[in-house]
Amino acid sequence: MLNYEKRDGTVYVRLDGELDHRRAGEIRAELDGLIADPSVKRLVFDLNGLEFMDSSGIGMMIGRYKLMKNRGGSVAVMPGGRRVERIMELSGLYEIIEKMA
Amino acid sequence: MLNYEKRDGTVYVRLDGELDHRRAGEIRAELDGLIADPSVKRLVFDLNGLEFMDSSGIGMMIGRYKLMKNRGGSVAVMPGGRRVERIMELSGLYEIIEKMA
Amino acid sequence: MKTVNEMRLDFRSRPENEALARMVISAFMMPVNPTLEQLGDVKTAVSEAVTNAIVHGYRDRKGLVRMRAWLQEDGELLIEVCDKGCGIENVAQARQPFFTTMEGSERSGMGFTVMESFMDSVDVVSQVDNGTIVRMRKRLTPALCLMRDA
Amino acid sequence: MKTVNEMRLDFRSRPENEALARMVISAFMMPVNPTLEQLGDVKTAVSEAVTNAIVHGYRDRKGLVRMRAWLQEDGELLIEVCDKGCGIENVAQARQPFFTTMEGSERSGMGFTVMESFMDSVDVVSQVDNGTIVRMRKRLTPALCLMRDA
Ligand SMILES: Nc1ncnc2c1ncn2[C@@H]1O[C@H](COP(=O)(O)OP(=O)(O)O)[C@@H](O)[C@H]1O
Ligand SMILES: Nc1ncnc2c1ncn2[C@@H]1O[C@H](COP(=O)(O)OP(=O)(O)O)[C@@H](O)[C@H]1O
Repeated sequence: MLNYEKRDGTVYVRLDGELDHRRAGEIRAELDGLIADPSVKRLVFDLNGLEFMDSSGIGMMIGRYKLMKNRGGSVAVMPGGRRVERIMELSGLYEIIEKMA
Repeated sequence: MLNYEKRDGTVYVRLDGELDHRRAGEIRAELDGLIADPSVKRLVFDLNGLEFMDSSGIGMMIGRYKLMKNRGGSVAVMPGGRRVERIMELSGLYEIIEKMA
Repeated sequence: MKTVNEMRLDFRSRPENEALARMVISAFMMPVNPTLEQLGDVKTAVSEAVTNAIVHGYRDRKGLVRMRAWLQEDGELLIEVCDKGCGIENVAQARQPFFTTMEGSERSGMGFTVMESFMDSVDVVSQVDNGTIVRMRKRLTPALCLMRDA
Repeated sequence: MKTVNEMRLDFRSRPENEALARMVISAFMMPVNPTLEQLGDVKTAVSEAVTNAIVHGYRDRKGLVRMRAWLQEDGELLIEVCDKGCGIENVAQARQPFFTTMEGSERSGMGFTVMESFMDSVDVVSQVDNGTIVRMRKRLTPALCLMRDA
């Protein structure tokens, strides 16, 4: 159960609850079905509703970034809470993925 | 930290959170200080805010009932949620303590 | 019957661990989406058994309480609460409503009765000076098809 | 240093038990009134260590993960996460940021880095084919004078 919106070639995903290794696997499975559609050019993760994230979330986002990049698409992130952002910064993810204001 | 009100010889106690053996001991200690005052003639427990209660709550209420009865006072209960009331009924407490509407 | 998930929690006989045991059993049940009703019933029964281990088994002395739990494929939850405390001389008597050996401490004698009322079955095995095991079962619906097997 | 409370949780190497371990460590900390900040930090570190035991230690095979925790009188929390899995050949290398042996599974290699960042100290003891122990410490304030000793 992914909370998303598809509009003008962009998939917006609003992540919520606890993003751990278990949940990352579920998100990946659902998301890869969605972005298999070649008209999808951009993927946006909204982390604002996340209550918890560990490094499994980083792995999941890097994986989707590679997929999108391989086909000339892009990935962006709308930042989450303090601890989530600390993990994002630790991982240097914002050096390769756009951080939206 | 007991949520109570003292008015016209009656002490109203609004129980909240989880009433287990640990909490029952705390409530007892605080309450017996309060009702040590001889002008207190009636003790009312409001169970409506309780999220959890086990049989330790029954023991605590029976104990206060005995104290109040010994000095010619009375005890009443304003009922709580479904599971709390099931325990109250199981214990037959309403056969000795007044149940308020 | 196949076990889908299992856990074991050991903790000290301290009053604050009554709440710990309740939270742990809730968290253990969570993946099978129990109803609030079932969660509340099981938490209440666990609270009674753990309190008994602390209050009666160890009589407020230091000791370890063990809670084990199993989720079975058919949707049944099994819980065991064990202590290595003083044990129960007469289990049948102890299980009677209102029977308590701790009048002074304001125990109501309703612990076993509450466990029986909220669970499908309650078994008690006890030996004087050797401790007590309380085994409880409750069928949770819907069945465990929601869980992947690992 | 005197231990005020302690617990041990054994559970199967199943993904849903990552959430179980996080909830249990939160519940264990609760009596000392941790800040939300501390709760979140510790949950994150525990999540990393437990996920590693399941994903790397047991490589999704069946096994038992053990989490132990101690609260010390001076307000320090100790946590140990153990598995009897494959072990780590080179611990120093494994702790490097971005190092992972599971590229295909989308692990980021940031697990140990996150643990180090959120806890005061992280020790890793591991033996190939014998398993791994991760020991973490974090000072919680205010001190434990709030707790009665039992
Ligand atoms: N784990 C235990 N160890 C020793 N005695 C126990 C244990 N559990 C129950 N008992 C005995 O059984 C009696 C009845 O228990 P219970 O129905 O829970 O009522 P209560 O806890 O209010 O006394 C207790 O008073 C005690 O004598
Ligand atoms: N419990 C464990 N058992 C075996 N190997 C482990 C364990 N924990 C970590 N490792 C090894 O250390 C590496 C780095 O771990 P970590 O920093 O958590 O990153 P990640 O989990 O993303 O791979 C892992 O890829 C794995 O090879």
